[in-house]
Amino acid sequence: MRKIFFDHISTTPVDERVLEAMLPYFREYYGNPSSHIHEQGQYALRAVDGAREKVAGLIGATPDEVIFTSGATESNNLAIKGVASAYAHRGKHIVVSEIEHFSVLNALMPLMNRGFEVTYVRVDETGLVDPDEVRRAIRDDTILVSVMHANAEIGTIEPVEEIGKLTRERGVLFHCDAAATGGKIPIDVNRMNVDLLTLSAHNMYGPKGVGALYVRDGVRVDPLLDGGFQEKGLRAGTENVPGIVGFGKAAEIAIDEMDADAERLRHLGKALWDGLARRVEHIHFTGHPEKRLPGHVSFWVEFAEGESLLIFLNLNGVMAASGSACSSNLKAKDEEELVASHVLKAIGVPSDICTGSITFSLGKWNTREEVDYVIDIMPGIVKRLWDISPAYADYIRQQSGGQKS
Amino acid sequence: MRKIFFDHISTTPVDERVLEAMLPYFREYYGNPSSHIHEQGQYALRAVDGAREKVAGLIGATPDEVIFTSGATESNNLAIKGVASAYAHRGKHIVVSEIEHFSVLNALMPLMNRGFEVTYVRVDETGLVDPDEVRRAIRDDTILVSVMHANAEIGTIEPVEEIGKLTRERGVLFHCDAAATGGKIPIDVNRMNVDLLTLSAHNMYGPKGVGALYVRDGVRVDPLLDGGFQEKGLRAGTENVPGIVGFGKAAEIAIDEMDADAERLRHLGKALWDGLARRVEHIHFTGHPEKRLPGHVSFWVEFAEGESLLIFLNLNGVMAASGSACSSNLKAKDEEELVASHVLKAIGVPSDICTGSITFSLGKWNTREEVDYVIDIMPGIVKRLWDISPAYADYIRQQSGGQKS
Amino acid sequence: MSIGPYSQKVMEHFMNPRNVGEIEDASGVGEVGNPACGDMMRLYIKVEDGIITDAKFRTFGCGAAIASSSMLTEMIKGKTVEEALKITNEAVAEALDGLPPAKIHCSVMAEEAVKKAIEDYLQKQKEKTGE
Amino acid sequence: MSIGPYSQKVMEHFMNPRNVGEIEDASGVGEVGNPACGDMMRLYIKVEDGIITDAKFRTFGCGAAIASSSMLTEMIKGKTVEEALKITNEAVAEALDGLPPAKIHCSVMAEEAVKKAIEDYLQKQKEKTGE
Ligand SMILES: Cc1ncc(COP(=O)(O)O)c(C=O)c1O
Ligand SMILES: Cc1ncc(COP(=O)(O)O)c(C=O)c1O
Repeated sequence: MRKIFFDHISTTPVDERVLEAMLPYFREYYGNPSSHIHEQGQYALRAVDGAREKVAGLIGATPDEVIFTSGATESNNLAIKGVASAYAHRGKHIVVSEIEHFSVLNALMPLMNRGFEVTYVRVDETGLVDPDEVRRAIRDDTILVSVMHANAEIGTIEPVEEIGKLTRERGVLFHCDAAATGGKIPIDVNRMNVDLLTLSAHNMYGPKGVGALYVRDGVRVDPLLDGGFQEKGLRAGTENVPGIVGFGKAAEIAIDEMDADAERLRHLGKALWDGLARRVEHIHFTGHPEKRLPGHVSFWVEFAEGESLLIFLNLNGVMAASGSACSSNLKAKDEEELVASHVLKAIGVPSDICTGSITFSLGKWNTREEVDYVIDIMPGIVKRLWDISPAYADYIRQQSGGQKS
Repeated sequence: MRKIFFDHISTTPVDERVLEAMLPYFREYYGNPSSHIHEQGQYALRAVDGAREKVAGLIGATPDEVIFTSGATESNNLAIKGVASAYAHRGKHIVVSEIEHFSVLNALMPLMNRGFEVTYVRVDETGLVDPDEVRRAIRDDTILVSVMHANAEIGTIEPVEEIGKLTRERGVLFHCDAAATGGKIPIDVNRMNVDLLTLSAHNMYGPKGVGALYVRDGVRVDPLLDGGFQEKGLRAGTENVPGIVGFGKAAEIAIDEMDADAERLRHLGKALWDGLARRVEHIHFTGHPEKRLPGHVSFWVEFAEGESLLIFLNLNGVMAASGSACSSNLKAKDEEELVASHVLKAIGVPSDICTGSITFSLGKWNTREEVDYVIDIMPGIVKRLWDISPAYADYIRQQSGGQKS
Repeated sequence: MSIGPYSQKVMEHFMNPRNVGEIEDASGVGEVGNPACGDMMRLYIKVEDGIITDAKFRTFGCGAAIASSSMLTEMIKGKTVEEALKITNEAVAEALDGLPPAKIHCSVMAEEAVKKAIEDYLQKQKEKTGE
Repeated sequence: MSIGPYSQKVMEHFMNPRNVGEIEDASGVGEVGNPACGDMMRLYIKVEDGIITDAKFRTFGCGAAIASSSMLTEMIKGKTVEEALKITNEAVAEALDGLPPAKIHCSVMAEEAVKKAIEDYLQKQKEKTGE
């Protein structure tokens, strides 16, 4: 059976060139960058610094402003908690959008227990944050605004430049979670006026276990992990050298290929969107129709439950996600709250006819043929679920003027 | 030139079998374990759970008690800060040895700013913690004792079983940093009576960027990284799947080969120790002569500065460390405090004739021939430094009854 | 085949659910859940001489919910009303070779559905007798 | 060759330090640092007609300390006392093609050593004149 991976938003395959770049750092150059009096450590140190330049280059930063972490979750936690701790004397108010990733939203919880206040800025039905709402939310004691670059579940790209402009005017720090966009669409920390920016390697054809936090020169962040003097003292712990090298290589490749890839993905995404719109009844697309991640198509179908759809898709070789990867985590203790994601709620999706959106997120190796295949199988899968759905039966009865049995 | 890596305490080469086990998770199985409705995610989830069983097996724990982290520094921070936060209502006193790694000692700093008190238990001149001192340090409001399994700089193995027994008696949690011992000497969390234990993959022929924290069933730890529901909610963030798989494989190999390796390393270590004792004048070995890590030989030489020794060793192809890897990190802001490590100070090494110990830490692929080579070159290197040392010149003059010029 | 977090048995029932549909002249109907919470199960039973002679369902929900419904209908067919009332969610889950922890509530729904359907049946019986 | 954090020039001076030793009838001696702090430098100068005609050193310390000492002796030889007093730590570091940030203090030591040696020389001169 053909296998079609349409779940690049949860993670991406590692580019073979990235893996090739990493391999020597498992085999020949296994040193610890902190033990760099000798040759092995020196190779490792140079490799890390080389990767730092590349990652900095991807976002228009200087290498000194890039802190390597274990991933986007850590970067978000470091940004939120680190700024909160370093600037608590100035104020204890933080503004975020209501559709931030859990690693931003949940990082705020311990802060709220310590007296911080949070204003959640609403989004419209396409998932867009209104910069004016951000402006209104900023108070005299606001120290930080955090708005993501793009939302993974619904694909909407936020107006971060405008938000950056106004936070700069108001003298408030601006953090942007770019886990979903890094390496996929252009990022320029200066044009965006961001002070902190989260990147994730495994979302851009790099390895898992590595991320970065851009910290603008002069911005203070208290470390989350105390210990050695790595990463300018902002992130202790022996560096994940092969992972960082892989991240660097992924950044280098992205700089070269991002634009062409994005163009292709935009076309494929449009073909998928249009095909589904034509072939699947009762489909509702989520997110903004134009301001969205290239190759990202998200939607929900009335009377069809998300997980069941995903399982049938998988039985047909198609891998997709139900919104954010977390939402499909069956290990969660409290499943109830995961059913309709906070993102869907925020964009006003009616929870009585929708449980879970489907996110098709395409990657650089997906083809038009795969898109056509998925368009072809969707109607049949949806039909199967409708056939056993009590609500759909009621709906049909209603349409034909019948009665609920 | 031959290259001899005698710095396994700062990091180890990745075992080729470990790398082989990891590779499929970069290439074929790149899924995100949280997105496990589909096949890719499912492979990833199973891989992580499989590794968890192996790591648990290495230390006599159950898989549910193993939390994967990004490394020993994170594990130590999670243990110290996580327990402090979860048990602050019971008390705000923590007991640690004075020779803990920076990732324990520095993790205490933010706690002390929040009202925690810390008692530092002294070590004797061999680096041993006296369990009775620990007993005396425990107060009614003590919630945690943290003593490392072995110290990386001087190799001393601490009496953790005895400490575990008494903390258990006193109803105080016991955390043990086993970053330097995991996979090298046997660890049994039940025999040791530990409640939390730190492991590091890259110190046992596994990859960098992965570690684990053992958390005994029933012990509460507040997370450091908030976000998704990974690792039972104790450690958010997409799992470093290939890294975790590598860690699992390294654990599996260690279970099989640790005893034989340790035996060999003990012999090599003894040969190195004896050879240096015979051939190098004014040498002072550090740490305990018997209760020490296999293949670990640490010492300092009067009138010979550590970094210079290391550079000359490296020029001769021999890679070693100056105590903890941090101590040789020239990027540190405050170099002064790094000169004589806190460990050397703790064991009473006179700081006016010693600057920096040398740590030779052997690994499973080192040979007797390499040991002999190092013994051969050491006297010449030391002599070279003495020849330009003013203090040595004074010493020689003194010996011959002369005067300081 | 087993897929995702589910046993082969769950998948088998998910892909080929038994007894999907409605019973025109059902003796009792039980409905539990609510689409807003992600799942809804509607169970129809036909009772003759105190024995459940037929059972059908429609379910909106995840794989476990559909499989639990399907398994439940198989389990109650041929049982007396009293026997059917004793079916626990554990029994449903066990018959499916287990469910992931987060999905146990689906088997609970199945248990509740049969209880409600029988309640409905008994209520209707009472109404009939009362007439 | 460059190794670790050091430039080729530093390594060259570290491996083959120039002017190691003592000057029996030194005109001035400057000692800075302290082994407890990791480094100690002792500089001997010979001054004739206000010109430094010879310089020797002994240093205990890291690679940068040894290289800075060696470079310093090369730099001051042939200079007048006044010229030598103007040598800055930056000049020493620059002559070595740079030092890592954490090692700048080694070049500072070198600057201080020459100042102290000259001070000692001037002091001795005064004492001589004073006699
Ligand atoms: C926008 C965004 N931020 C952060 C994260 C967290 O990433 P990770 O799990 O790799 O730490 C995700 C992952 O889905 C994301 O989509
Ligand atoms: C005993 C001990 N604990 C913790 C650490 C920190 O390990 P890492 O830098 O891999 O996080 C080290 C590293 O040297 C160590 O020796």
